Amino acid sequence: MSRLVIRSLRKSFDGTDIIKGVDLVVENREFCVFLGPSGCGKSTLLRLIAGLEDVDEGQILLDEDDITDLPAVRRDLAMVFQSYALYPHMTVRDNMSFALKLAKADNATIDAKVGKAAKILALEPLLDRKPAALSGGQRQRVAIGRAIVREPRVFLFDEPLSNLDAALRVQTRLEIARLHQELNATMVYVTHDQVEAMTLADKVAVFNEGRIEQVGSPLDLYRRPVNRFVAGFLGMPQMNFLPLTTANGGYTLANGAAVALPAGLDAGSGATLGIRPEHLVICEGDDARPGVRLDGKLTVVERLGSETYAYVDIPSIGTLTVRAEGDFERGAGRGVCVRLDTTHAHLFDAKGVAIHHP
Amino acid sequence: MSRLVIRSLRKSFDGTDIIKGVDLVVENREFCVFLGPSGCGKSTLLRLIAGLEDVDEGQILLDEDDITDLPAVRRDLAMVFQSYALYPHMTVRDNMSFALKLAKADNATIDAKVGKAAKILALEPLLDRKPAALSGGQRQRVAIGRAIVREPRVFLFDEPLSNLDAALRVQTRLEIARLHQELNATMVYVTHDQVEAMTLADKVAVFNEGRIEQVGSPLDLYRRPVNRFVAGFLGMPQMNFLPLTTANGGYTLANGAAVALPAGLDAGSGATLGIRPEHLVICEGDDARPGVRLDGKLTVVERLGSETYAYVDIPSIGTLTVRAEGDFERGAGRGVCVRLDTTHAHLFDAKGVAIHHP
Amino acid sequence: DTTLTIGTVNNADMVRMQALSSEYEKSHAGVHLNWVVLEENTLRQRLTTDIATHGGQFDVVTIGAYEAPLWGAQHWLQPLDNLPASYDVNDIFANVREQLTVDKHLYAVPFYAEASITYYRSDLFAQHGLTMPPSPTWDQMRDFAAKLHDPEHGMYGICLRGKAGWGENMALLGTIVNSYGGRWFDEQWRPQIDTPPWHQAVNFYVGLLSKYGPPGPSDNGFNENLALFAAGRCAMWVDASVGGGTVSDPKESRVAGKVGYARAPHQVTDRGSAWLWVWSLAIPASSKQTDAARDFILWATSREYLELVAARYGEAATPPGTRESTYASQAYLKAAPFAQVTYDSLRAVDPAHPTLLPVPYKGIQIVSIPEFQAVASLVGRLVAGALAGRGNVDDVLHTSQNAVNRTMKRAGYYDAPVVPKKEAQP
Amino acid sequence: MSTHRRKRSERLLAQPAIVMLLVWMIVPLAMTLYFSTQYFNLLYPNKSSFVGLENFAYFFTYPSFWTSVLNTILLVGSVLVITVVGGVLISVLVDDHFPGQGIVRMLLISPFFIMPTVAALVWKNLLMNPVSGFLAWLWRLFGLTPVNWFADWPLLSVIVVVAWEWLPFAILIFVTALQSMDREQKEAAQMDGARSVAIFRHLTLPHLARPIAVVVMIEAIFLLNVFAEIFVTTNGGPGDATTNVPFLVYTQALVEFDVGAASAGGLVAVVLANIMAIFLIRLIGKSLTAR
Amino acid sequence: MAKKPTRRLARTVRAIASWLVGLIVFFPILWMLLTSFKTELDAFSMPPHFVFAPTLENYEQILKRANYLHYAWNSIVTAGGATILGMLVAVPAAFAFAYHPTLRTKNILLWMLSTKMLPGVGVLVPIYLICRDLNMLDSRTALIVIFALINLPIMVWMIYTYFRDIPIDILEAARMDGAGTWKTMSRVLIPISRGGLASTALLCLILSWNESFWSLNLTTSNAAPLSALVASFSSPEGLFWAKLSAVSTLACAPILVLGWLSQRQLVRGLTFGAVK
Ligand SMILES: Nc1ncnc2c1ncn2[C@@H]1O[C@H](COP(=O)(O)OP(=O)(O)OP(=O)(O)O)[C@@H](O)[C@H]1O
Ligand SMILES: Nc1ncnc2c1ncn2[C@@H]1O[C@H](COP(=O)(O)OP(=O)(O)OP(=O)(O)O)[C@@H](O)[C@H]1O
Ligand SMILES: [Mg+2]
Ligand SMILES: [Mg+2]
Repeated sequence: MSRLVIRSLRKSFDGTDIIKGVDLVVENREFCVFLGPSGCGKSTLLRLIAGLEDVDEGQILLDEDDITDLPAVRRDLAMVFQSYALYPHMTVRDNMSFALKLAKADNATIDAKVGKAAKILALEPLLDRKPAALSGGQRQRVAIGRAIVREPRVFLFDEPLSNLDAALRVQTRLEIARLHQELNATMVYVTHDQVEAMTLADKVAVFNEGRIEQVGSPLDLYRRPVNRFVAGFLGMPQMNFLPLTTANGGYTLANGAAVALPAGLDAGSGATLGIRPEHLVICEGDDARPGVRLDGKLTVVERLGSETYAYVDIPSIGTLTVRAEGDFERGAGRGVCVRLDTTHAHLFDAKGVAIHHP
Repeated sequence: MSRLVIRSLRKSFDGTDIIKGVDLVVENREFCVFLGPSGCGKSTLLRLIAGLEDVDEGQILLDEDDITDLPAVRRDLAMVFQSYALYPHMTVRDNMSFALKLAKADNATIDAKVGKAAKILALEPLLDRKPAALSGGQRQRVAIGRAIVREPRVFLFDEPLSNLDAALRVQTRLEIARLHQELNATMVYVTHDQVEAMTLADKVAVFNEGRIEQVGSPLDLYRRPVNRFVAGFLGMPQMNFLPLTTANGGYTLANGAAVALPAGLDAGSGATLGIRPEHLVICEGDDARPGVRLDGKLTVVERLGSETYAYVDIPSIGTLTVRAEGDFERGAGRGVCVRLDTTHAHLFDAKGVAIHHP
Repeated sequence: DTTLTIGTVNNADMVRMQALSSEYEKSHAGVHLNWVVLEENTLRQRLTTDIATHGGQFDVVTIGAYEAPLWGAQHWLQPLDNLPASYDVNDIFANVREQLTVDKHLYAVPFYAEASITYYRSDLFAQHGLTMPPSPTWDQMRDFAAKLHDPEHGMYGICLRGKAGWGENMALLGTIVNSYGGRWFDEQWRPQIDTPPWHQAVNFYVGLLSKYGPPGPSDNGFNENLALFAAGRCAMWVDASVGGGTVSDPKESRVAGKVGYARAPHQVTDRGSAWLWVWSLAIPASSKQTDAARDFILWATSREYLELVAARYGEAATPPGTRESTYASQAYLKAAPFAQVTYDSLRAVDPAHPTLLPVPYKGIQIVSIPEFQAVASLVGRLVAGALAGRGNVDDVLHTSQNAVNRTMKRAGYYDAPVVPKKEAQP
Repeated sequence: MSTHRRKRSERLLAQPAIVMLLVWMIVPLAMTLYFSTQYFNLLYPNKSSFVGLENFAYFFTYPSFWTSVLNTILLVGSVLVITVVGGVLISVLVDDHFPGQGIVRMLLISPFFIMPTVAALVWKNLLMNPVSGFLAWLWRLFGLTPVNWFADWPLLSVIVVVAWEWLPFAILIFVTALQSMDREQKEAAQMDGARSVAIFRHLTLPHLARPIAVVVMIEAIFLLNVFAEIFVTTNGGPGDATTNVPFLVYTQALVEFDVGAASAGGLVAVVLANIMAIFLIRLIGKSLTAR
Repeated sequence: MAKKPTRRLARTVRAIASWLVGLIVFFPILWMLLTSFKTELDAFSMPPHFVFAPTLENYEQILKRANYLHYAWNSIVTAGGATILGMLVAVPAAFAFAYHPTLRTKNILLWMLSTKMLPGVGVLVPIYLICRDLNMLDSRTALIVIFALINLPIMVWMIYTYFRDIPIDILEAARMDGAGTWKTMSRVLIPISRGGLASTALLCLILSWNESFWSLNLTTSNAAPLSALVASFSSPEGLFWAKLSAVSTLACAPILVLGWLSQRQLVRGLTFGAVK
């Protein structure tokens, strides 16, 4: 059992508040991801949990024990650092067994545990190398292995993939997911890459400037973001935001096009309509299917083979991103139209709070 | 005019051949991407072009001038290094104007050019900072700016985005594409990230172990890879490869399922069928639509919101990756079937050479 | 077991003593000798620091004619009274003994003594048809030097001490000044440096050495000149008589057998024209093993020891200048061509009456007051500077006069009722 | 709280060093201060008495005092310039790989392992001796009159000896620093059209700024106290041409045995050294502690 | 192919220049070595003899006159002891300064350096009196303590700069792994920075080995190291160049050889494979 409870935690550095009152529960065996832009305090919160920084206010409970003032050495948590922080002078084996040796485990136990972890992480052929002789992805795995062997109560990961190249990133992501399943451990994972958050998490906490904006399952957050920040942060390419203006009872876009919104909604003035790129459709010529039709010009087309991102400049509204399946024959510079199906639209009020989800 | 021609170039380090005879033409104003796995010699080729390494054999022509033996200083090319290689003790402005100062340009010209480049790259507020005070993305832009001000004959980029986080990577990618359009310059760009290659290139050269496997437009390569290597390297998630066996005139998969292939094809023994994740469909229960049906178990499901990657274990075949639009309700561990539509299949012979494209 | 720590200077005679001391250890079971061998200046600093602070690090010290009376007067040294008859203390030259005695107590026993003498290349003199008088004047010396000086062929007319230091250039210069009729202090301890004899003497010295000396004379002390002379580069050399051993030893000298010896030059007077220096052994009061130490120093300065050296290293190596009996030996006089001159010079020296005019101190080239080191070092430095071409002699002497005055004043010599050191009075 | 406690206890680890140095500094300094107000000649142990600031006045008016200050500055300054400039040039020269690079490096750093006394003796007697020295032979070989180094160019000669001893230290630090220089930066400059000289001027030198600061700082401390070399070669002369402040203090302490004046001199030397240090820290201080 | 020959020429010129500079800088030592095998007369001869019949006579004489091993052993004990003592004190201090800096850290570091500025001669008499009263004259302990103290500021300072280059993450990782202050230092920090620590230790060893003022003035015979031995040969009467060279060679050889052996260690910077 390792259930982590954080109660109104606060932390400031040199008078600047970094963590501004955070409440969070991470259930036993849950994979919780902290997601947020750079500098929002994710690492700081993780370090507070780890005991590497002192708490200013609030409490951290682990299975009902208050560990707020326990030194890091005695919390029995394992952390995988953003920089790996391997011990450069030790072999992979020694890196992994260091904690066990400090805990005075006997040799047989150490060998067994290291062996098991190495097997899980496919590190067996590398056990006698030093970190300098490993590739980035292998180092990453050693850092994880060092955490695994300890069988800690909670795993803490600080952006473990942020420095890997695309291919390795995908591979390691899968490895971590598999690990979570195999070890059945509680994990807290910091990242600012929303793909990682979406693919790995049971629960995502979206951070912004030292506060949690929303907590929930990844798809929940994707489908029902509580505000514009969360809506914009999840999804790639980003959600398109179109400002609305109220005009005689209805809503119009900046270019004057009228938008039909579900009945009974009153967003007030300054509302914004949000729509994800995959819910926009490129049309051409006389396309009469339902939805608002916006005319513009294709500026950039990014073809990934399996899908295409089209960037369309709409006069007086701006650039809309459209995501299309498969290839896309039209080239940049061409006049096109974008069809906006309001059934997929999110609506945010002037303060950015979501008042309607599709 | 700056047209780059490379003729049967060879280079070895300490007796190991790294570049094993490369022929390539980069047309004026073309954006050419070198794509390939780590260590295949992309950087080495770029450095040969730049004049930072000596050519062993072969020629490099720039607009019909043989520049093979010209020192780097006199080639008038600009290079953006993988590590940025900014001058740490100079401000952004000095970094950018260094080349111009060395060329003894007058102050007015320097200011104008630096100002213009800074504007394009949105670096204006940062001009007086030193590199240490910049974020990764900003440094990246400075490195590009340093190349731009010189108005060189050819731009060389060595994995300029590999150190950026996902968000910045997308943003900078767009910036480079815009730059190419604005400057109308010849650019050579090294990467091992196929998304970058697909989105940026006019022409992609896929490298493998010091040789060019295929040259062509991104979509061409995606659709008609000449061999298994190219097929596997382009596309994310990777193409699925299923070994075929010949059995009484027809082909069967490893689990015995028969595959109908276009008439007149003779792949010989040891052939492989390749199919992209987006062309596989998850089915369930009695799905009788056309195509081969493979039964298996869902092991991992990665939900990105807009799309989903499902990893399905098929007994005696292995794991197939399936890419599905939108969300995907089934959870891991469930028995499912995968439908394989052979009209989308690629076929490779025993040596990996493509003999059929859909 | 007793371990005696002996601080000594690193010259040839002392090194021989170190080598022979194993004999002593053999015949005195349980006595171990620990040698601290240092270069002269370093040794003096080292010993002074230790003895003045009662550090007690040394059981036997090697000191010169300058320290013995001063330190004896401070009771830093064990008085050496009641010497055994076998030691035959009266065999030691009286004027040498006199230098080591304060208030009728002998504080050190002489190991060897030296006077300054003139060395010259008899072969060159013969070649040029010159003859060296047994007791030349400085003017004669200059004339000889002028004739023999041939720097093109690496031959320099005269080599003299130029290196700064009260025991280096000031020793020689002291004797030249004395010869020219000068003195360090008058009876009221007023410095007499800015007086005509000093100006004449120092100008002569600087002129002679600059014109007919080797390059860089201000660098040369006893050792350097010895090396130059032994290498055959100097036609004449005025320095300590102990150099004779090396100069006449074919193993170490290219000019062995071609050297003549004469008394040190004089000028207006021969009073104080040759110096007297004694290296002697003494026992610090802070030593905890005075008896063993006393036994050792008496052995090292005994007649038996001299015989031991002669037997082991040859007659010429006998430590010179301490005992009449040495010079009574025909074997020695024959083996050491410089012996006769040394003997004559030593006999003639009178430290109690060093100068033409009366002085309140004792010592030819030294003034037996503690301040002398400071004063003479300073003047020595300035003169060496003048020799190297930094500043002219007259200015240097003027500066020296003031500086010496300043030091003496600070030390309280001019406060009534004067006379700080009564034992320093002649 | 938890980490506070740890921080506090880990900070205590600095205490042994601080306390030891404090004792090492305070006790002798206090005694020196006390002696500096006494008339205390080692040869007259019974005659000590309080004299106020007379010792300072005596030291300041010593005929060689100002020369010694000037000599100290000249010595420290020129050796610093020689070793830093020479060290930078030599380490850049041997930075690129060439046959025997390791051996040449070994040769270059060897003088650092030689005792100052030995170094001085070797230079004075074997090399710079005007009659039998190697340099004299070299000069004759070219038909020149051998230079009488320590008499005609005393300070320069001492500077040469001291610089020879410290050049390897500078080379050692710079060679190490050059190894950490980013190769791609150099290549970027090449692409920017910079030739060797421009690369040296615009990249190598700035990269070496911090190592240079380290060398200047450490060397300055040792150079301010150069003594053995002077003692062995020129004994401060001829005249006072090579007397620096420590040597002057030595003269007072161990030639004249005037402990009072020497103590005053020692204190003056500390003040002078600190003035120079402050000046140096101003000059290079930033790169010293910057991460 | 115009460029390649010129490049090769430039490289050759550089290599030759490097060798030349190296030989010039090394020449005094070489000359000392050669002279030590000459007879005194050869050593003083002009023009110098480059070819001569080598003799071991000088070494024999020195070994006969002085117990070389005794002095060498004292050098090893005092320099080695000072290095160990210095490291024991300096490493923790540098650790505290590097990882728990306060506003005063910089000032304390500079103050430490400033303690080195008092000229030794100025405090000789006080130190001599203290040693006398502590009964530590002519004791190796006194030399060890003094050498350690005079080198301490530089050691703290050098180690401090090395420690600052080590990413703090690695230390935090050790903490998470359950290592206390002591284990963090002994098992992680010290092994990682052993290159830097080795250079620092070697520097301290060299400086202590070569120290001549205190070793000369505070010892007589029991504790006298090699630098004191050199002093006793620095100017004997008569010809002494060859003997001086021999004794100098004997005094410097051990540390020179040690320095050569550790050259690679010295020149090597800190290299990590620990972080991305
Ligand atoms: N020790 C510290 N002292 C002062 N400020 C700090 C300290 N640690 C962090 N901060 C500040 O706190 C803020 C939050 O930092 P934190 O490292 O938690 O961000 P983050 O969310 O992890 O960002 P990233 O994704 O870039 O790692 C930053 O503005 C940072 O400058
Ligand atoms: N200077 C060199 N000396 C020896 N081998 C080298 C040198 N430069 C590169 N190599 C080797 O050449 C091969 C190709 O290196 P290169 O840097 O061109 O790869 P790359 O394709 O750029 O890889 P990456 O994507 O990892 O940057 C590698 O195996 C590398 O070890
Ligand atoms: Mg972080
Ligand atoms: Mg590369």
